[in-house]
Amino acid sequence: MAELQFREAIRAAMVEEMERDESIFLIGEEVAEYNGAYKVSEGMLDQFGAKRVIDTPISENGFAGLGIGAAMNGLRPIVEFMTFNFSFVAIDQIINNAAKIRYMSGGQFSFPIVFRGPNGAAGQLAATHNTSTEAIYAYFPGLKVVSPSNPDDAKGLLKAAIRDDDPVLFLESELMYGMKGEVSDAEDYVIPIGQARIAREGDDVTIIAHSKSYWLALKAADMLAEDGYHAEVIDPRTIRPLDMDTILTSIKKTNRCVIIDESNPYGGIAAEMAFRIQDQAFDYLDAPVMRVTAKDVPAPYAKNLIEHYMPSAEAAYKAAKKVMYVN
Amino acid sequence: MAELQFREAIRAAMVEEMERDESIFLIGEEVAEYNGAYKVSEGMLDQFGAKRVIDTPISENGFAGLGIGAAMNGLRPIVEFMTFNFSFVAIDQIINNAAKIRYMSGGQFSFPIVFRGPNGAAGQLAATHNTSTEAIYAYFPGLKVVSPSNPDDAKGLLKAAIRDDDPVLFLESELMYGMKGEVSDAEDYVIPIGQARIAREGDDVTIIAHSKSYWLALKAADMLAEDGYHAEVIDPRTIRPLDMDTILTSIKKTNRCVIIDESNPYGGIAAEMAFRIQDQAFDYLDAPVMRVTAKDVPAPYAKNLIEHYMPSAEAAYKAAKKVMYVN
Amino acid sequence: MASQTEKKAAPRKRSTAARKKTSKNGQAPKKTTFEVSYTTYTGGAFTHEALGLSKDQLLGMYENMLLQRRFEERAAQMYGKQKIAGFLHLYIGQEAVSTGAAYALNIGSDSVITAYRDHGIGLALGMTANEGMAELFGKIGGSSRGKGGSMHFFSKEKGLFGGHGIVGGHIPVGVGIAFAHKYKGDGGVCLTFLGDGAMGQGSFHEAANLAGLYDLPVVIIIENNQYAMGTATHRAFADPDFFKQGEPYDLHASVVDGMDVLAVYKAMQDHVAMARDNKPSLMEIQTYRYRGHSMSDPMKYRTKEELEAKKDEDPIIRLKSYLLQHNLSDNDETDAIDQKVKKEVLAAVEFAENSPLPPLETIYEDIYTQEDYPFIDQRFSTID
Amino acid sequence: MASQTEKKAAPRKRSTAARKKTSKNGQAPKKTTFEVSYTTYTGGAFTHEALGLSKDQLLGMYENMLLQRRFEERAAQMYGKQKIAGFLHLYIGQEAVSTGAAYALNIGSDSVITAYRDHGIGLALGMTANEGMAELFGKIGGSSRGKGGSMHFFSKEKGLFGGHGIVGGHIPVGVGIAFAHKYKGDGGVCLTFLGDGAMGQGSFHEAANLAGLYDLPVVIIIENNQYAMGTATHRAFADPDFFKQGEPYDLHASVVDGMDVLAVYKAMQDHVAMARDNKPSLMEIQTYRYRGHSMSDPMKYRTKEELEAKKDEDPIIRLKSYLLQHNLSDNDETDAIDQKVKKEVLAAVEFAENSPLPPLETIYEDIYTQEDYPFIDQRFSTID
Ligand SMILES: Cc1ncc(C[n+]2csc(CCOP(=O)(O)OP(=O)(O)O)c2C)c(N)n1
Ligand SMILES: Cc1ncc(C[n+]2csc(CCOP(=O)(O)OP(=O)(O)O)c2C)c(N)n1
Ligand SMILES: [Mg+2]
Ligand SMILES: [Mg+2]
Repeated sequence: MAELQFREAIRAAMVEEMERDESIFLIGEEVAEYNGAYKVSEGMLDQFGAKRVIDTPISENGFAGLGIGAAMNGLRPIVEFMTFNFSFVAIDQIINNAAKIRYMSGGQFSFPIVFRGPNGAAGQLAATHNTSTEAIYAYFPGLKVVSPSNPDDAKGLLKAAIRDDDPVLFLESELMYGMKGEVSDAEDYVIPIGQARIAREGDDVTIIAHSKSYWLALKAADMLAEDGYHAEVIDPRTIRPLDMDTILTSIKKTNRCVIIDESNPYGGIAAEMAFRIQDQAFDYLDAPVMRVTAKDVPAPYAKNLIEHYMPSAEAAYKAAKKVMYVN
Repeated sequence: MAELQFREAIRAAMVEEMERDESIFLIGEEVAEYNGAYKVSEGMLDQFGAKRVIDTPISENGFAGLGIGAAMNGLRPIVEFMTFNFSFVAIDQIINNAAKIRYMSGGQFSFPIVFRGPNGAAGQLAATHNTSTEAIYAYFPGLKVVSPSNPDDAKGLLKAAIRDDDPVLFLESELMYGMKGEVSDAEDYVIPIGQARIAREGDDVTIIAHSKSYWLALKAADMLAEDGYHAEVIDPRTIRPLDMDTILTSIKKTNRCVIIDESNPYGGIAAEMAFRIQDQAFDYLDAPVMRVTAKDVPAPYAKNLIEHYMPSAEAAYKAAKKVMYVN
Repeated sequence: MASQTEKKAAPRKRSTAARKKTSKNGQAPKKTTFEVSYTTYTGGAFTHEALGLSKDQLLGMYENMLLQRRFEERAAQMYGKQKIAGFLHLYIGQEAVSTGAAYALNIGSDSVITAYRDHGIGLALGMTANEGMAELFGKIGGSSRGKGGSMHFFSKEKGLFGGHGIVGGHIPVGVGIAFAHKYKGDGGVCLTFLGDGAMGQGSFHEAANLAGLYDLPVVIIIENNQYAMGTATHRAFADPDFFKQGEPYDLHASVVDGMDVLAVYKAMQDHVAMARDNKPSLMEIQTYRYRGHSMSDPMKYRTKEELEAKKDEDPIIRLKSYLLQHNLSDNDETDAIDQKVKKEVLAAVEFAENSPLPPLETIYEDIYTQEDYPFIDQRFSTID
Repeated sequence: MASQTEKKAAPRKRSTAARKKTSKNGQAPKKTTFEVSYTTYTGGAFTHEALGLSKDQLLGMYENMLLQRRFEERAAQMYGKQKIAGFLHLYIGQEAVSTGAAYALNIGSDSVITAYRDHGIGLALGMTANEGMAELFGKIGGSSRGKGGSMHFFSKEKGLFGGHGIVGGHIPVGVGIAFAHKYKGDGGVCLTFLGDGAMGQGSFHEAANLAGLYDLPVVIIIENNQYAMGTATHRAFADPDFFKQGEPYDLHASVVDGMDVLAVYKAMQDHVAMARDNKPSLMEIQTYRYRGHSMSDPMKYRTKEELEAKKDEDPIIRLKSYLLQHNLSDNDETDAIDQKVKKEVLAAVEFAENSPLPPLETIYEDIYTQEDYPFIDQRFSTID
C-alpha cells in the first residue's frame, strides 16, 4: 500500500490507463502546460505529449462536445472541468448528447467518455462556485455518476470509469485533493462502478454519505460511539446507479437512517435515497429517514456563514439520535 | 366565467399585465411576427408593437441573459423558451445569474423576470424534446417554479408570476395548449404562488399531481371511485416553494399517498415530496409513499414505446390500491 | 483570410506594435484596415467536363437527388395519414447540397453530422429508403430501431453521426469527430452542416475556434436556406453575411450557390481537400426550402412570388435540363430513373408498414452498453 | 465595418447576387475580397490638452488609479494574514483601463459590468475602500454584506452590476442592461468588460450579435491582458486579433493601448458617444496584469523579462511622469496624494476589521424579495 494524495491517486489512474490504451486522451483548461489548476494532471504533458494532454480555450460547451464527437468516432476522452460549476455552460452536451445519442441512434454509437473535476462546496468562493451537481446529472438516464471519498476508491473507480463504455461523470473535490490515504498497489486496481462500501459496521443506525460528507459520517459515528451507539457507515461511492441492495440490507438491520449530503436539499440525492428506502423497506423503518444537507440557500462568502451553510458532523450526530429517539 | 384554451389563458395574463405595466416585455424565438411557435403570443405584436414583443435569434443563453440584465436595470421581462428543452443551453444564466446575483450583491438587485414555455413530455419527439425540468430548476434556491394544470390556474398564476419580484419559471405544456377550461373573469384575477389546490376531496388515499399528470390523477380517482374508494387529489400548482401544509393535512387524513409525475424518477420532485412527507408525517403513514413516473430511460420516438414510457392513470390506480393494500 | 494574419504559433505582441506606430503617427486615433478574401462558387459556372464528371456520375447525382425528393414527398403523405408523428422537417429544395457533398466524400471513411433536417443527407450517403421510412414510422426496422424518428437519422456504416434536434448542439460534436480522424490519422474528414438559424448559437463560435486552433479536418457548412422557422436571416443577425464568420477563426470561407449541384460539388471538393490537409474551413451555401419549416407552418413569412421564383431554380430540374441541353441524356432515360426511384420509395413504405413495432422490452435497450444496468426498479412504484 | 455591408433592415438576396456574378464571370471559383477597418488608439499619442483634460482631472485620474493599486496591495497582504479567503484576483497593472473608463461615464446613470477581477473598476467608479475591504473580509459592512467576496463587487448606486465569476456568463447580462437603458430611454449606456479568455465562450458571440441586431447602447470591451490563467492568447485562439470579432456583428472595433490612461480615456469617450447613438461597438484593450492570476499562481507561463518589460509601462508611473514632464505637478503634490490614498486604505482595513461578521440569520436574507418565503424546513431534518 502506497500513501497517495487524492490528486495523485486520480493522476495514477489516468496515467496507468493512458499507458495501457493509446485512444485515451485528457483535455481541459490548464491541464497541460499549467499542470492542472489543482495540479491533478501534473507531469502528464511531459509524459504523454501535446497530442494526448490538451489545453483548451475557456469553451466548456465546445470541448465537452469535442470530447463527445471524439468518443463517437472511436476515442476514449477524459474531459476535465476545472470545476463542475463550469459544466453548466456545457450541460446540454452532457445530457442531450452524451446521455441520449446512443438511444436515439438505436445503439449504433457508444460513448466511452469520462467528465471529471471537482464538484460541490469549496469554501469561501460564494454562490456560483459551490454547486453540488450530483442530483442534476444523476437525474438523466444514460449517464453514470461516481463520487469517491478517498484516494483508494478514487483510483480504482476512475480506472473503471475510463474503461467503461458508457459516459461517466466523476465528481471530485478541491478540498480533498491534498488529502492523503493508503492506495492499493495491486497490479491492476479496478473497483466496479455501482458498488457501495460499508466503511464501518454497526446495528443502531445507518449513516449514508459520499465524498466529503463521508468524513462527517465517520466523525458522527465516533461521537455516537462515545455515547455507546453503533452506527453503520455506508459510502455509496456511485451515485448512479445506486447500490440499493447494500443500503437496504443495512437498514433492515438498523431500522434507522440518516443521509448526509452537502447538496442543497430540494430534490437532492438524499431525497432519492430516502424515497427508495421508504419505498422498499417501509416496514423496517422505526423512524423517518433524515437528511443532513446544506441549507436551502445559495452559498455565502463570509466564513461564519459558509460554515453555517454546510452540513456538520454535529448535525448528523443529533439527527442520528433523533431517529434513535434518544437524547 | 369565460371558456378559454390554455394558450388563450396564458396570453390573457400577459396581455392584461402588459397593459397595466409598461416595463413588461415579451422576448423569445418566433414570439412576434410568427405569433408564437404554439400561437401563445398570437396578436401581441400587433397590440404592443416591436418594442415590447421581440423576436430573437436562436440564442437562448444570449436572450435569457439579456432578460436578466434588463430585469436588473428596471424592466420586467417575460422570456419565452420555445420549449424548456432548449433552456439547457441557457441554464447557466438561470441558475447562476437569475437565482444567485441577488444574494451575491447583498440584496442590491432584484430579478422580476419570468421564464416561461412548454415543459416535459410532448409526444413522439424523441429523447431531447421530452425533458421534464421541474426538479432541476426547483433544486436551486433563488428560483420559484410554477406549473399549472388548467387554464384558470394558468391565468391566475402567470399574472402572479409576472408581478413577482423574484425570478419565476413558469412551466407549460405543448399538449395542453389546446385544452379548454373555464377561466375566472374576475377584475384582476391573481392566484398566489405557493398554494396547492385540493381538486377533489377524499379520505382513503391522497394523489398528488401537477400539470398534465393532474388529469391522470383525476382519472385514477374516478377508477378508484368505481371501486368505492375516495381519493383526495391535490394539485401542488407551485413546485417551489411546495405547499406542504396542504399536503400534510391531507396525508394525516388519508394516511396514504401516491405521487404522479411525468419526470424521470431519479431525484424528481416526487422523491422530494415523498421525502418531506415521510419526514414530517411518518407516524401517519400506513404505507410507503409511491411514485408513478416516466420510466428511467430517455424518451423514445415510437408510438407504443413513448406510451409505455409515460406514467398512466392505470398505473396510478394500481399504485393507490397497493398503498391501500387492496386489490 | 486576413492578409496580415500572423501564424498563431508565434506569440503576438500587438500592444508593443501598437505603441511603435505612434512614432510614425502622432495624429491619432488612427484608422487601419485589412483585407479579407473569400471564394464564390456561382451557379452555372461549372461544367461537368471541367469537373471531370462522367455522364453516369451526373445521372447518379440526378437519381440521388430525386430519391430524396420522392422519399420526402411520400413521407409528407404518410404524415397526413398519421403513419408518421412528431416533427417532420422536409429537405425539399436543398437536395443539391446533400448530393454535392456525398459525391465529394469517401463514404464509409469520411464523416458527416447535421441537424434535424436530415433525411436528405442520409439518403444521399446511401442509407436505404427502407430503414429511413421505417424509422419515420417508428418501427423496429428503422435505422434507429424506431427510437429516433425523423430528427435522428444515424448510420455508423455510412458515416452519418446524426441527425440532431438541439439547434447548434451538434457543431462541437462535428469538430470532435474531426479531432478523432486527425488523432487516429485515418485520413478522414468531417462535414459539419448547420442551418442559418444555428449561427445564433454560441456553440458555433466555440466549435469554430477549436477547429481553427487545433487545425482539424473539418468543413463547417452553413446551409443558408434564408429562414429559421419564420425568421429571415436579416431579422436574426446583425450581419447575415455568414461567410464573414470564417476570418476571426482563421477559417477560409466560401459562398456557394446551393441550387446548382455542380457548384456545390466543386466547392465540396475544394474544401474537403483543405480538410485533408488539416485546414479547417467555412462554407456558406445559399439554398432554399420549398416546404414549411415542419408540417404545421402557415408560411406567412414569405410571399408566393418569392417561393415560385425559387422553384425556377429547382436543383433537380436544373440538373435534368443540363443533361438534356448537353445531350448527355434523354427523357426516356430520366423517366426510367424516375420510375426506379418511385418504386424504391413505394417499396420503402411497404417495408415500413410491415416492419413490426419495437417490442416493449426494447425501451430499456440502447441506453447503456452495460448489459445488466440496474434501472430504477419500478416493480413496486409503478406497476408494469 | 465592411465597406460593402448592407443595412440589415434590407433583406439581402445574396444567392441571386451570387448567380448574377456568373455573367460577368465565367471563370470560377472566384476570389472576392472586402475591406475591414478598425481604429487604433496608440499609447503616447494623446495629450491632455487635445483631450480637454484639466490638471485637476489628471491628478484625479492619478489618485483614482493609485487607490486601486494601494487597495489591492493591502488586500494581498491581508490575504497573507488570512483576513481574506477564497479567490483574490488582483487588477494591478490594469488600472488605466478602469480609470479611463470611469472618467468617460456619467457615473450613476451609466452602467458597468465586468468579471471577477473587479476591485479596480469598483473603486474607479467610486465604491468606497471601506465597503470594498469589508466585503473582502466577509463582514456585514461589505458592499454585499459579506455574501459576495472578491469576485462579486456590486454597487447599484454607482452603476456597477458586478463582479461575476462564471467566465463569459455576464456578457449577455451587460447587453440586457443596455437593452433596458434604450427601452427606458434614459440615455444610459453599458460598458461590458470581459477578459481575453472569456472570448472563448459562446456567450460572447450570442451577446455581440444581439447588441448589433438590436442596436443597443453597449460597448463590449475586451481587457486583453495577454493571459487567461496560464494560457497566452495565441494558445487559446485560432486568431488572437480580437478586434476582428467586431466585423461579423456589425460592431465598429478599436484596438487600444491599455497602459496609457489618456489613450483609454479617449477611446472610451469615442465609443461611449457611439453607444449614446445606439451604435454598439467592440474594443480590444491591450493591457497586462502584474500579479498572478490569483494568489496561488507560480507564473511559470511567462518570463521575468516579459514581466519587467511590462512594468516599465506601468500606467501609474506613466501618468506621474506625464504630470511632471508637462509641469502640471511636482513630487510634493503627488506625494501628498500618495499619503492620502495610503491613509484611506489603512482606514479601510481598520473599518473591515471592526465591522461585525454577518449575523447567522442573514444567511436567509437577500435571496427572495418575498419576506416570508418558506425555505425548506430543516427543523426536523437538520438540527440548528
Ligand atoms: C437550442 C434550440 N432552440 C430552439 C429550437 C427550436 N427550433 C427547431 S428548428 C429551429 C429553426 C432552425 O433554423 P435553421 O438553423 O435555419 O435550420 P432550418 O430549419 O432552416 O433547416 C428552431 C428555432 C431547438 N430545436 N433548439
Ligand atoms: C465558465 C468558466 N470556466 C472556467 C472558469 C475558471 N476560470 C476563472 S478565471 C479564468 C481565466 C479567465 O481569463 P480572462 O478572461 O483572460 O480574465 P483575466 O483573469 O485575465 O482577467 C478561468 C479559466 C470560470 N470561472 N468559468
Ligand atoms: Mg434555415
Ligand atoms: Mg486575461
